[in-house]
Amino acid sequence: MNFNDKNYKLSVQLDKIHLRNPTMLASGILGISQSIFERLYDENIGAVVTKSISVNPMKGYPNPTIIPLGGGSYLNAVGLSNPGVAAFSKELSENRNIPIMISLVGSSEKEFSKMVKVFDSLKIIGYEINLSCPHVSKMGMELGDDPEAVNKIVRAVRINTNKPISVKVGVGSIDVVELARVAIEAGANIITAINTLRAMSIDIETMMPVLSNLIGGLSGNAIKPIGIRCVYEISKKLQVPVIGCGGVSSWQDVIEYMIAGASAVQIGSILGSSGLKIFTHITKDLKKYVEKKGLRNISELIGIAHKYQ
Amino acid sequence: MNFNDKNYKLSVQLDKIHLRNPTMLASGILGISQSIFERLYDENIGAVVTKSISVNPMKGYPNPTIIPLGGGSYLNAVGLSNPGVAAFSKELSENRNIPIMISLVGSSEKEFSKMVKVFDSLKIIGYEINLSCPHVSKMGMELGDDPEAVNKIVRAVRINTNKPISVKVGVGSIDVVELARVAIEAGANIITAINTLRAMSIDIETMMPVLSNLIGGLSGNAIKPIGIRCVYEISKKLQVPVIGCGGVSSWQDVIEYMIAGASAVQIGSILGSSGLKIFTHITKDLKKYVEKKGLRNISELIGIAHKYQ
Amino acid sequence: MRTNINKRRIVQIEETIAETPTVKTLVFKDSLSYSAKPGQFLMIWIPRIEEIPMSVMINSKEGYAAVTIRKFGFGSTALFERKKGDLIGLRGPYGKKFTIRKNCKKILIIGGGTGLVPLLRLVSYISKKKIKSTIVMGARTKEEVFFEKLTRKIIDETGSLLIVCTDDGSYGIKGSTVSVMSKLVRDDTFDCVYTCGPELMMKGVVELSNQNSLPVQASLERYMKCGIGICGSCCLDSSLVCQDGTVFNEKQLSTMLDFGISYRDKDGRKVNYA
Amino acid sequence: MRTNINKRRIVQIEETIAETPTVKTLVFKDSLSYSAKPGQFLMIWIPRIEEIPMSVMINSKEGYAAVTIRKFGFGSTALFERKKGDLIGLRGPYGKKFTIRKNCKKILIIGGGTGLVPLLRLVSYISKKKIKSTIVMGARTKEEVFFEKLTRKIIDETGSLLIVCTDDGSYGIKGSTVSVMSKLVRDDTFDCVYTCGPELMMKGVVELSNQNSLPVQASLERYMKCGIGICGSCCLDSSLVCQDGTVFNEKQLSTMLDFGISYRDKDGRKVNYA
Ligand SMILES: Cc1cc2nc3c(=O)[nH]c(=O)nc-3n(C[C@H](O)[C@H](O)[C@H](O)COP(=O)(O)OP(=O)(O)OC[C@H]3O[C@@H](n4cnc5c(N)ncnc54)[C@H](O)[C@@H]3O)c2cc1C
Ligand SMILES: Cc1cc2nc3c(=O)[nH]c(=O)nc-3n(C[C@H](O)[C@H](O)[C@H](O)COP(=O)(O)OP(=O)(O)OC[C@H]3O[C@@H](n4cnc5c(N)ncnc54)[C@H](O)[C@@H]3O)c2cc1C
Ligand SMILES: Cc1cc2nc3c(=O)[nH]c(=O)nc-3n(C[C@H](O)[C@H](O)[C@H](O)COP(=O)(O)O)c2cc1C
Ligand SMILES: Cc1cc2nc3c(=O)[nH]c(=O)nc-3n(C[C@H](O)[C@H](O)[C@H](O)COP(=O)(O)O)c2cc1C
Ligand code: FES
Ligand code: FES
Repeated sequence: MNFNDKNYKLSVQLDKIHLRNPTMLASGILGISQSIFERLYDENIGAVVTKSISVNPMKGYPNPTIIPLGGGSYLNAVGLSNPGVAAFSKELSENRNIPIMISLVGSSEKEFSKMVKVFDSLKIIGYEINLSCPHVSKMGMELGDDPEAVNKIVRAVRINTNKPISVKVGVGSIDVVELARVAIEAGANIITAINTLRAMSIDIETMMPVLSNLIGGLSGNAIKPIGIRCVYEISKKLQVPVIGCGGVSSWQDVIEYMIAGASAVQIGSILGSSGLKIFTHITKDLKKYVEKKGLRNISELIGIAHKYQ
Repeated sequence: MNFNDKNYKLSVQLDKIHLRNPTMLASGILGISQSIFERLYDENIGAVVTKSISVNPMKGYPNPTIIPLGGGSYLNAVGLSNPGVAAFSKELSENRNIPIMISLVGSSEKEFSKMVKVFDSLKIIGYEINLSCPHVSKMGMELGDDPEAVNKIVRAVRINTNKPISVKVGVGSIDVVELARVAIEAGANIITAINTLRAMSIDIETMMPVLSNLIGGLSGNAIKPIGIRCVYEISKKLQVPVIGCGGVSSWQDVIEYMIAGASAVQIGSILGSSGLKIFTHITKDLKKYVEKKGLRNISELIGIAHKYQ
Repeated sequence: MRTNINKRRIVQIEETIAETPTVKTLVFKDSLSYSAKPGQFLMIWIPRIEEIPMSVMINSKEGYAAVTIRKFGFGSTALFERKKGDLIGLRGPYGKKFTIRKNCKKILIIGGGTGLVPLLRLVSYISKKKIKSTIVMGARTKEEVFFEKLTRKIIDETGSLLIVCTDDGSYGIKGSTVSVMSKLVRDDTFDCVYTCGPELMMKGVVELSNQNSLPVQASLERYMKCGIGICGSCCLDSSLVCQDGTVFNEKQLSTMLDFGISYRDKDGRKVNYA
Repeated sequence: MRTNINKRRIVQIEETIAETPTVKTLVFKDSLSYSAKPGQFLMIWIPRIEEIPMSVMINSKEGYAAVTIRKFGFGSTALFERKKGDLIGLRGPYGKKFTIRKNCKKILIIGGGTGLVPLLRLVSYISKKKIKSTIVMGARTKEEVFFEKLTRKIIDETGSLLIVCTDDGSYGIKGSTVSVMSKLVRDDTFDCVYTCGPELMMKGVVELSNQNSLPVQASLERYMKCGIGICGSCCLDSSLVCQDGTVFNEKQLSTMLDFGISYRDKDGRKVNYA
């Protein structure tokens, strides 16, 4: 990587992964189509994370599954709908140059092993293990809240791949730093923080909960300060590469996450108001900022806030 | 209580506490002055909760301690500044008719006993035990995350008073329903949910965290869907009176909390944009709603959402 | 503006109109839907049952709009069964509209089934603009023809033409809309073609238009959860039908390898059209 | 609007003016502060050190404003030591302004120390409105007098009068602002009195105004954390100084039992004024 080259001002390194810029697509957002991934890449995205994939296809919950709450915040209980490992490995089979990270979800270490064995021959940059989806039982957060399960699952993935592994953590009933520590000790290379937070919305006219699943996950603007806090704590205490996620909607948010300690950021819900071109806008603005501040490379910002006590 | 009397359309019952309407002042908001409590009562508030009081006076953290984040959300790390038990019992000594609930904070069961012994002779309606302040070490959430400590503290308070006790819970590293259960089993009568969530804000111009304490608690609009979820889960699973708190800024929010299972609600951060008269506005609008819906009393709404699976 | 359309409104059904035994129109008051553009859709919440996308149907009363539902699966059947006075939730209108080029004088409209809904809003719109149209309405059989009277009323005195056709010939011309269209484009000239209906029908319309070098716009349907470009369930090649569509023009359509070939199921797997 | 003023702006100090050895003015560009009303204040963030309330000082350049700090404790000393080019954060302006009744022709302004800051904005405002004023500036001693030249410049050609007094008589009239005021109200007539400065001084000014049946407005100070009516640390009897004030009139002041008697410390306990 030549930091003097102008084009590399935005490039970042996450374990063995080299990205042309720190923006990534968050899992579960537009994440099931190779054609969409290619379009996002044309919009200058750094990398994409796929929808969380399970061994078998999942239909997810009935609608409503996604509620725009206003003010850039969203509530969802999609129920991890996804095409399953067979169809999805076919979907990605033609991938050549898109930096794709596959998000995995499952209910036992066996399931994870099985998926990695299939996916590992694809041209992908790594895996993200979703241990933090807050609204599907026996998957996601229910495992993430159990350190023993986390340990087993991460090991199962580690054994089957040499590619970088990120573990996606959330605000559940175990301290986020503790969860990240267990994941890293089990062989994860990166931590993604954070997933959505368990939340609910009730319509007062009909007096009924809106999500079909009653409870879902809060994302977007509302959770940004919580995401910043988690990234700060994890990166400061564990000194591992962290991907920030939660409420990013502008280049300023990217910078804030990086100063907090993120090496890259994922962008999700905001696409509901900005469209895919937000990646082009943000990367353009990041470049301007980096030049204005006279940085050789944007990574100089990572974790600057750690020095304050 | 005569439910046919028009004036009682908004009255609610919380364990032994009877309130003329379900609006309360959240702890830490304007909560140190008897004169302010009286003014709030003139603004038709149902009851006030004081700032969390500790045995000794606490200065709190240096400023900035409170940050308006925009969009009706706030971040604070006040550091539990309070005048301490001696000065505060003097402050309340003249209270005659204001329904005041004293919020207590401490680091050991001894401290809580000590305070209750002093406060119990005052004219107050009960106590709220703050086991959820997320940004002061050895107090608040650090205790709330430890079921054994919760049990001891609640018992210590219970032994020294016959007045109703509410335990204020938050989103920490123990499941909120579990924490509530421990509190109730130890003798609490009511649960207040929720406190602020650990969060952080970094200024990207100076690249510095804004709060002097670095990390603080997120409140206001952002956390409402999380508060609704916690109230729903606690009231549905434990069937105890719950006071909803978090992001209430309108009569609609009060109704949503009540449908979720709250018997009353606390209002905090929004005062930063609405002023004290919000209690008059909300109670007026609640009355209109209750009349429009043809309810005999607003309590008919409590927990209506529980019936959906 | 966006916040506005995303905010869920709860409306009361003020009128129900049985179009056929399996198609019903529900009328409600909602100013945002009233001023929806031709081609736009709503996400309709049937409380505690489902949320499904529905094109915005026109209604004659100011400030009012409607949806016209074909009873189909779980959600649409529940909506179909809603009665006057029942509450439903709305968000939207979402999606791009049918666009009409400036010097467009005569257009051809080909619709089938509930695909007529967005097309009627278009017809109503162009009737006010004094643009002439030929409208082809297709159905399998006589019982499934609906909106005929309403359409005649809208185009009354505009010089536009309505042609009804049924597959079995039990009403109107016998034959498919595509076969009717092939005759029309041979005998007459049009500036643009607009279509909505079963995808295989639209595929035929688009191919025929391309063969005749006619600009064409089609309003497509895909499985939708969010309606606002987040979930990706509506993706069709590199497009999001909810945001980039639902209306696509001949240029966009020509790049869509899956158009008329396959769609994605609720779990995101591709399924071929029968 | 509110969102606007609450949003933290980071500004660069573009000029520093030493007023006395312990009082300094820092000039910066900020359009919201530039158009602050007389009596309003800012919450000034000294990054990683403190955030403190400061009245908005006027500046002659369009779009600019300033703060004038007396070096005092930890935060104010840090701010005092900021240099040209340093960054500080601002939010606000907050609080109610000094109000001027319609047919007000001549006013009396009594200020001490940095209490002059909001009063100068008032003087500047009334000078444009052609309202005459008599301004009394008090200090303990000659070295502590500041803003004299600036004030003369503002009132130049307005017919207003500036009187400087010092406790020790080392400059201007010997005596306190209150003693000067007592002579002024005996010999002249005023429509209203405005004051800001040490609370005990203001207490004297208010009492004297009441005795002479003069309307009076005082800008008070209390310990402030939020500045927006959340924390309650600024409470004075049943008022929140940050929101209901900082400017209070004679009617409001008359109900404040603690005015001039006690204030609340950082922990909320009441402390009596010496
Ligand atoms: C933009 C748009 C506009 C539409 N306008 C109309 C209209 O005006 N009138 C009308 O009758 N129908 C319309 N539809 C189709 C209508 O949304 C589906 O028929 C309806 O959602 C079926 O739901 P269900 O629960 O009855 O079906 P299910 O039993 O759940 O599923 C059966 C099939 O219905 C379709 N479907 C189910 N849910 C959805 C969904 N959320 N989004 C898209 N398709 C779905 C799928 O093809 C699915 O395989 C429109 C669809 C779209 C995308
Ligand atoms: C509305 C308002 C306008 C003001 N305008 C000016 C001005 O224009 N120029 C000026 O020099 N000073 C002004 N002050 C006073 C100034 O805010 C304090 O002198 C300053 O905050 C002291 O901070 P410190 O850290 O140096 O003091 P510390 O050493 O922390 O404390 C010493 C004393 O300073 C006061 N103080 C400290 N922090 C605050 C606070 N957050 N809010 C209020 N008082 C505090 C208290 O009396 C405290 O006991 C104003 C105060 C208020 C409330
Ligand atoms: C509709 C939706 C679906 C999601 N699905 C997944 C998922 O499958 N796997 C996962 O790890 N996270 C999922 N998430 C969480 C996001 O990846 C992300 O962590 C969260 O939304 C916070 O980021 P944001 O505020 O930018 O949206 C989903 C979020 C949304 C809104
Ligand atoms: C400035 C501030 C101070 C607070 N202090 C306390 C406190 O002392 N004790 C406590 O239990 N909660 C405290 N809280 C939390 C509130 O009582 C409340 O739980 C939280 O703010 C959510 O409600 P809201 O969204 O209406 O503000 C404080 C909140 C704020 C904003
Ligand atoms: S329906 Fe969700 S992206 Fe189109
Ligand atoms: S400073 Fe917080 S209420 Fe006034």
